[in-house]
Amino acid sequence: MKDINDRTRDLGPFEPKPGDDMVVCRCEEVTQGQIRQAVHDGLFTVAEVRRYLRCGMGLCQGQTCARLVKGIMARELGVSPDELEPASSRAPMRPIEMSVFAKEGGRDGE
Amino acid sequence: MGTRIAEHPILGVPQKGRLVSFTYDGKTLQGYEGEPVAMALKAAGVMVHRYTAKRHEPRGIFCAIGRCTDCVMVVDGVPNVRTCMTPLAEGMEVRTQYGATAVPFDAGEKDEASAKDGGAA
Amino acid sequence: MESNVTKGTTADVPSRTADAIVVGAGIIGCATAYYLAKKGTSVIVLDACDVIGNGGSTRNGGGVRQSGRDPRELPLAMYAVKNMWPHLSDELGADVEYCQGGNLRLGKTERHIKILEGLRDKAVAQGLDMRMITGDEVRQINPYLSDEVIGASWCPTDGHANPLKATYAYYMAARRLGVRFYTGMPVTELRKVHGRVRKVVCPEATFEADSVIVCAGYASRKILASVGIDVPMSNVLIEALVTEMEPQMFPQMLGTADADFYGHQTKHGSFVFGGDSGLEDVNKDNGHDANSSITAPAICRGILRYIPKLANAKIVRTWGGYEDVCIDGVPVLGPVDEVPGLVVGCAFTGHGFGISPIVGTLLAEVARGEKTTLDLSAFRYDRFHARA
Amino acid sequence: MKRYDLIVVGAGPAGMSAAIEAAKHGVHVVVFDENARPGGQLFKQIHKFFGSKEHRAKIRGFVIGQELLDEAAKLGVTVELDSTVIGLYQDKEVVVKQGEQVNHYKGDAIVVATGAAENMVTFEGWTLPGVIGAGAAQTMMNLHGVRPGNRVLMLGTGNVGLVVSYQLKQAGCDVVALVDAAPHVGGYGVHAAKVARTGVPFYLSHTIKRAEGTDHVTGVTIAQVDSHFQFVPGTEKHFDVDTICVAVGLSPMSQLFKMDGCKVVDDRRKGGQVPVVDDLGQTSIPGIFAAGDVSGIEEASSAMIEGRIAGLAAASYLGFATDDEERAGVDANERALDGLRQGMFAPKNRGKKVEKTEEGIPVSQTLLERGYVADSEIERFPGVTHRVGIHPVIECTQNIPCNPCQDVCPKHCIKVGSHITALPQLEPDANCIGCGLCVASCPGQAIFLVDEKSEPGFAEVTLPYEFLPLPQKGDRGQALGRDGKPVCEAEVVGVKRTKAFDHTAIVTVKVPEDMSMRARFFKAAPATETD
Repeated sequence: MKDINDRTRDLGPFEPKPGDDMVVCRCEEVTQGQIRQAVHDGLFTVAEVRRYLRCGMGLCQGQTCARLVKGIMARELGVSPDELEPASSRAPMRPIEMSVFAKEGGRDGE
Repeated sequence: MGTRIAEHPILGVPQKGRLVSFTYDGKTLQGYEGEPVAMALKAAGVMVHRYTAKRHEPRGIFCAIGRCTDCVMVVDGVPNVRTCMTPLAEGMEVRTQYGATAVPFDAGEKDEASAKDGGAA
Repeated sequence: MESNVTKGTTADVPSRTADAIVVGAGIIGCATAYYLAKKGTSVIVLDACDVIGNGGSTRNGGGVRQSGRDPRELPLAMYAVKNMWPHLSDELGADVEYCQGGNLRLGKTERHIKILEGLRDKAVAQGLDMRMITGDEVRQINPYLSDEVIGASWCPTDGHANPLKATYAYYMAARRLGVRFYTGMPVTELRKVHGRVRKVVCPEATFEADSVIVCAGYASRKILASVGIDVPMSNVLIEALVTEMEPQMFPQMLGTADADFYGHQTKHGSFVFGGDSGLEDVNKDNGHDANSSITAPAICRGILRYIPKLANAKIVRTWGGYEDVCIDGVPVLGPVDEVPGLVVGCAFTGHGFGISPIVGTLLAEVARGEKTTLDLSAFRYDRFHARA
Repeated sequence: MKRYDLIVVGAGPAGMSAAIEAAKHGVHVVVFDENARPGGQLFKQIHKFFGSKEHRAKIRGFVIGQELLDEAAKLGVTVELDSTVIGLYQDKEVVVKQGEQVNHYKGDAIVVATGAAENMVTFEGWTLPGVIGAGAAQTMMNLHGVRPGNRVLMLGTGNVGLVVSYQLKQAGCDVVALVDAAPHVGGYGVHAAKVARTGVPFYLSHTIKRAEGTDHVTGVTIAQVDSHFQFVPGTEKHFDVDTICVAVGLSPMSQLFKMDGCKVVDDRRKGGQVPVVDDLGQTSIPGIFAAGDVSGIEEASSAMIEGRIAGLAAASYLGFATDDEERAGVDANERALDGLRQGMFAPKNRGKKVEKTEEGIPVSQTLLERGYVADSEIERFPGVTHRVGIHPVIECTQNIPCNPCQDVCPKHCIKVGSHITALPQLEPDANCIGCGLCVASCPGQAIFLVDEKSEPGFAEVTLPYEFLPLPQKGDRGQALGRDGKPVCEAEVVGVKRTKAFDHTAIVTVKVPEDMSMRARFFKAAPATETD
């Protein structure tokens, strides 16, 4: 079983670290400390931390912080960052106004 | 503060559109038509594009290519406009963004609180 | 590193046995595990996916709604809204962003109004405060709605919550109570021992418990088949989207008689909307929960007809998720008599989130052999019959 | 639905090369790009590229960009700009935001060449305005003619950090320091050396402790780090700066592949999550190809070749090219690609510390630790020799795939040989005429013409110069050493600019005889101004 799948793993008491107050996800202003705490509370995958804290869910959709979040989580979990599956990729690749998304061309061969 | 490069050793004299006026928080500034709004602001010495929703911290240009979305401002009344990707046009109204609006936080927080009170039981 | 679970070959490794095993770590599984553990039952939760709550639990629109429910389901929703949702954040020690902002189900035509009146009649018969209001009254409640809206049903005690927060809040609270969660642990088979369900077989390990609660969404069907039980349901891919943070606009949960969209504004400021293209029944996926290229635009068109003010709101993400749609529109909940020890909670048909606190409570009660808080007989697994 | 034979996503070096190659075989191609200008990052690359002729060596990036656009236009490739591909869906459908609507298109084949995004590091104050990515700095100064700041600190000594530091100086900014947490310079030594000789100090094994300022950056504190990247107390250094530039690597922007269900893997050597591709760039979904940085971070030169291979493979997949044509074209391109993937900085050597050159010469430690080759080290490299009369001194000390010096000399004085990464040498019978083509053409600006005794007691050194104001004949000032520190007085005795030099001026300075092997940059005496 992969380390991240054994949710009974106890990562020990949460010890504050320098830099915990530092923003990691610039869009949603999620800090290193929040990410570390979430891992300690049992959120062992990027998807879970992202959904719970919103890091990587803002306007840029994790373009800037995805790698940083993964690094912090991996250190906390004592695994290689490669073992952590990045969040899934979804449209739209850039934010798009509802009015623009609503107006479609090209589908009916026009 | 960033200023315009008059002549570049490799690129020569930068090619620019016509000089146009726009407003930044009500002040009239000038920039070149078609250049990103963020560049016109940078050339005018504007560093802060917005203050964040939670921590009210200043942000400005970061990636300059439309990825990070840190440079968003309220442009012509629309919030969250990526100024590094939006071409400058004559008469544009550019405002510092506070959270998701152009209302500075002192006045804004009141509005937000009352809306929330109406919502949460 | 080999964990305690997969180490060794005998079945009596302590980490592989518990009083109860919950199959599926969605919000139903996590809530059931939480309420079991709270009463002192030792629990193991197994999920096929690496990610907790990766199915509908974290992909739904977050409605905490009584209006528009099937009469069989309404008592569960009313109970949860009255007794559970208001205290859930305190109970779980995490803000689930519950907002009792009411539910507006919007109508634009006389036909819509007829549909809404029908829903109202059924709800009122069961004691729910739900009434019809005019277009102007609608806009008094929510001034952003367009003039195309000629009326709506209004249920002031409905609302919404954050399904992501709620799912993980249940998970973390259960984990704090000692519930043992194992992800990436697909259940291939249930086995009876001495006439009672006991073994839960996974490729990596076999687990044992006195009772087994299956709440694994559509995947429940295959798991239940291993003990000869079937729930007539289908797996339907539906889609949703979320906007950037907007200034706070309105607290209501919105839906429409036409079912062209539903959604709300979150505490964060973003709007979460779901909806469909009308072609879902014949959509194909390419083996994963892919979005179709046509659905998000259709949802946007739907929204803008009702809330034109959102024209400039930017969509930052779309996603897809599967609904376990029951043939008769309400879930299967409760004990499986012919397989003693087995409890089922699946086929929620896209409206399991709002009732998840009470469903978790009820499934825990069933598993512990207690008298249930509410009557579950309408949700029996054997209620389905061919036409006479 | 509008359908193309081939849809290319991204009009950068890889995408344009793929489109051109496919169009050459008659494929009906469209290229979508979200930017207002095509060329991807090429138009921000104002330095001369490394490589050989087939890699368009010694041509500046933005010129290559223009060449690609011209070639594409000639072949009838449609390039749709301001066209953001928002998703890659089933059945090779792309949805593109164009103007005020989204348009649906299908391709029988797709090449995704979306490039890379910049990595970031966190430090106290990293969200302050004035902390920017190196790409942002390039965008501001090289595309829009706006200086990113007046006083800049650069974090990162990979090629991006080095090249952008140099470009910042070209734009007229003061670069106060180059800082890297790693113990050694990550990029090409020649890129480091051309920055170091202008007087920019390098701080290896240092990183940023905090950016200072309330509303924007007003200063920065760096400190030394130990081998575990922990700060060493008491080593803090403060700089007054208005801009902090971060250049700590790139990650492939592979989201479209993942969205569509192509198999992707995390590969640290390739910079992050990349699609699994075969040797033609084809992903796990037949007909969908990857090219350029999106399939693994490399240089623009290799991206162009990967693009050509993908374009050719797509043409073959679509039946426009025969198997033989495909094989022949792919073989030639793979040889070219192989050429670029040689030497000390080859992908296979990434992260390794190379101690010796291919010739067995110990690599300059000063270069790795401080960005320049020390006077005591320079003589051991084969390009550095002493002759009577004017002759090139080639301070090329690492094996990189590059040979314009060999091609450009009209007298064939310089030899790299057939092995493109070999260190260049002066031919024994070299008959240098002092034309300066080698000085101006070397993409690393590592060649100097030296006349060790131009007149009694004096020597002349000819060096490449790409800054404004350009020194004038008769100007007096200081000669700076490789370390950027003044070594002696100097007088400008010649300034030459020709079309063949392509905006690299060559400046000849007269220095005392004993300084001929030390003087490597010219700094004019400050003008006596009244204001």
